[in-house]
Amino acid sequence: MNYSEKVMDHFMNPRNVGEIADANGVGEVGNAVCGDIMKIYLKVENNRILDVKFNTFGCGSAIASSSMATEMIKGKTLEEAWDLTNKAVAEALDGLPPVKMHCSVLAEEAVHKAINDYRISQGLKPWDYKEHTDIHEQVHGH
Amino acid sequence: MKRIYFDHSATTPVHPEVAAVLVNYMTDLFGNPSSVHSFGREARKAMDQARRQVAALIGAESEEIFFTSGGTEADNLAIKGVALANKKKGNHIITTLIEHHAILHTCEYLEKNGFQVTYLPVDEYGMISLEALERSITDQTILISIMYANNEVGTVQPIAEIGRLARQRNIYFHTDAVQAASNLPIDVKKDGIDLLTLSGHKFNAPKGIGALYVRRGVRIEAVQHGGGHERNLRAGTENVPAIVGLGKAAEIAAQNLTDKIVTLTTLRNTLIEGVMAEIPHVKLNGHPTQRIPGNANFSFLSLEGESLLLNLDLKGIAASSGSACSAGSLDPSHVLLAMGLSHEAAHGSLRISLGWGNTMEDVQYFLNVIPEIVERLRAISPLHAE
Amino acid sequence: MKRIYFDHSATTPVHPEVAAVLVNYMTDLFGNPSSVHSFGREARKAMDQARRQVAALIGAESEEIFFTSGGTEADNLAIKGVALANKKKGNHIITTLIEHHAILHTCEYLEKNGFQVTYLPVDEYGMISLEALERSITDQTILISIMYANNEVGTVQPIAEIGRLARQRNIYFHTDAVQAASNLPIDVKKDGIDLLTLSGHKFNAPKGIGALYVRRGVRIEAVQHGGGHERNLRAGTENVPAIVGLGKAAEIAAQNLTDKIVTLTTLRNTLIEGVMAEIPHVKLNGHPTQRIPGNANFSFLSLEGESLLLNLDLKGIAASSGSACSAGSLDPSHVLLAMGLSHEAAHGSLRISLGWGNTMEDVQYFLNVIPEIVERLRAISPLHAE
Ligand SMILES: Cc1ncc(COP(=O)(O)O)c(C=O)c1O
Ligand SMILES: Cc1ncc(COP(=O)(O)O)c(C=O)c1O
Ligand code: FES
Ligand code: FES
Repeated sequence: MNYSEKVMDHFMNPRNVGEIADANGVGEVGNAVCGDIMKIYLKVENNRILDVKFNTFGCGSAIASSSMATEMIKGKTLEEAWDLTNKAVAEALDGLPPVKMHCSVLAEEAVHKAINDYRISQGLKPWDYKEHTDIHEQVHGH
Repeated sequence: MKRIYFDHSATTPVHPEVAAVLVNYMTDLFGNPSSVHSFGREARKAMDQARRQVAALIGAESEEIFFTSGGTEADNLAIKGVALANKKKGNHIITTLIEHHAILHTCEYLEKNGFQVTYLPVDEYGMISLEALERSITDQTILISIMYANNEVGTVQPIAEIGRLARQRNIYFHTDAVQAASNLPIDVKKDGIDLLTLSGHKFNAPKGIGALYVRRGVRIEAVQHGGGHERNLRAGTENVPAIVGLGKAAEIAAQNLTDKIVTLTTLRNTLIEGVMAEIPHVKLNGHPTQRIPGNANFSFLSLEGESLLLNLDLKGIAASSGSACSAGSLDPSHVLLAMGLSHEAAHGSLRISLGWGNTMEDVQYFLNVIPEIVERLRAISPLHAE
Repeated sequence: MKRIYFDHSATTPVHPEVAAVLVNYMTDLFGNPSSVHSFGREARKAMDQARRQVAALIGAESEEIFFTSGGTEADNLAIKGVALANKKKGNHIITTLIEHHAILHTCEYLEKNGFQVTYLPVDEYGMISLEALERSITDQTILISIMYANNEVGTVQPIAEIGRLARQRNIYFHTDAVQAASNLPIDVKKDGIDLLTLSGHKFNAPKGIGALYVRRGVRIEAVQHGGGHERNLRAGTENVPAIVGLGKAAEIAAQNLTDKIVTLTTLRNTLIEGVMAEIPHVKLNGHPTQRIPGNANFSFLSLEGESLLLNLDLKGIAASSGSACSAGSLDPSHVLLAMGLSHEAAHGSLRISLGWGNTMEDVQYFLNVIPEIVERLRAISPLHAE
């Protein structure tokens, strides 16, 4: 697979790996059948993401996407973090091979799920959230 | 950086002696074997010699060797060629769930064109059952196609027994020996094989050349149409340099077979023992004894194949995986799933295939670097954390 | 002895620069392009470059180039692939009587499988008639396959006009450009070509590699089944070294095209004028102007091709003939017969095909030896005695 240097950097030296013990928002997407599981932990205070960590089972681009996504939302407000798209993640990584674009979708979805998990825990209405099942199916056939 | 090639089941380097002879047939002795003149005669002579060399590797006669553009074409020719030439006799073909896609997709094509195909299951070691094979035979069965050795887990099937059964029941027996050639002794006559596929680039001959052995008397028709090359079984100007290279590689393989088996088995066993001793939560895939010498296949639980390959690559080690993520394809290895592995274990698989040029130092280097890589990836994985 | 190669339409030597680059991809950069590791990435990158080089030779985009094992396979894929993918639209194919057997025998195969084929006749110069082509179109016509330049007599068809007609009538247009590539400027976009066949060994690339150009949007299906190589249109491990060689040869051909046309035309005209001036009872076959630069084709009345070739060969000159005796086949050249030649004239035909490396000295040497050979053979011949 032809990965950019940025992808390889985030793959080999992933930022923000691990769990947050007192996370108040957690999002998990994917499944082992597809070969990809991504879990994102948020520590939110005053509507702002103070800390974020992840665990990922997946290919190089899935790991790099998780790492980049956590970097991109750290310190952001929830509204700003919600606007993070998979395209932005892929661009920040200097691009992903076409067959690997769905790995960046996982990152976007995991962030959305974690934010909504936080909102629900705060008694707020979850934001409208669309899963990119289409892209995922296209590649993994599930 | 040091580069170690542990992916000989994917492809192999061309042996320098092979490269040397074949280049001569590109630039100097470059004639078309169909030509009347001296350039043509030289080419034909070289091709005849190569046919004898290839025949000798598998115990065939040289008139029974037909050159193709590779293993895929030879598999297509064997299956379609026999099916079409014998469709008046019957429309049933038996194969296995763990064949290469060159067989499986060809069978699926035939299923859309009036043939019926039985795909035999395998056990957890990748082995078919002779009883299941026998039970699946009907009076419509015209062909049994079962691979000699599997390309992912290296499991070697009971070829002689299958050959005997096929002969008794008067059914043609084809075997895809792409992974077996140069790694196991092959004797088509002793084992009752009617058709056998070879691919050059798996044993240090060039890519783009292969051969189909067709026992004299087998009814088969051409699949690629055109000139009368290869006695009307395979049209297209003969790839003389590659054919000469295939012949030379077959000769080298035949000479070194016993040595190679001993060397690769020793290296492979050291590698397997090292991995099993050093790394927790790892499973060896394939058969404990009935496997080709150079093959080791592991599942490292809770990690994913492509990320493992990338890490190994950064350490200079080239290997492969049955994870769908590494192939950009839909599903992980159909072979591992057919053997009953979970999706997770299939995604976490690593195939090491040793070959010409590998040494004990290579194996030691691998054993030195693999534990840390596995540990690091597991530290990232949510499956392991749980 | 001096050896002169005048049989470039049969096959050509691999250009030394081509041989040099490709060998590197056999022994060192030998990876399988499907592999994740660095060996695989190197191979894929080289293949991508070669695709661009081949595309540039014919004015295509690189995504429209699909590598095959040669011209024969590309012809098979074009005809069968389009026929099967479009059979709901119609079952009629139009081709000519003078195509290569890779087209003719593929069409005959399709005729046995529910398709109808019109074989257009040609005039005495080997030219089809556009009116006849237009008249033969029915509402069932899905494909027109007409060769760019003929391999025996070199006649070049009115490709742009055929392309225009096909476009107007919404019918796919395939052309076998095996003999045209590197001898004529080709522009698939300008000429409305939907599919085009190339073969490496006819322009100083290796044997066993070819390409099919398929315009984006053309409906076509795979003929060889297996892995998902060449975007599912052609299964089989990619022949990277040969592909790299094909790319390099295409680049060289594109750079030298104008020069080559001038050089070969000059040599060829000298040769033709010399033969016509020195030898009685000889006829030039093919078109006086619409022919590829390196081709000369003569009929020497009352002598037979193979004996002529053997005599030339003894003088170190390699050429070919449309005589059945030289091919060991039943009938003399179907091309010459379709052009209305008598059996005698077809048997007495000699094809000289010039190419890279030929010089004016070679032509002079040929002109020096040919009169005596013709005279000697005619002295033996009863036809001449009459
Ligand atoms: C078992 C098996 N059969 C067939 C093939 C196809 O051969 P080729 O790569 O020469 O097309 C391969 C390798 O890709 C293989 O491993
Ligand atoms: C016009 C033409 N088409 C097709 C072919 C077949 O190509 P290949 O020799 O690469 O199979 C040839 C040469 O043999 C040819 O001259
Ligand atoms: S996780 Fe499967 S392709 Fe990226
Ligand atoms: S005369 Fe001998 S083959 Fe024609």
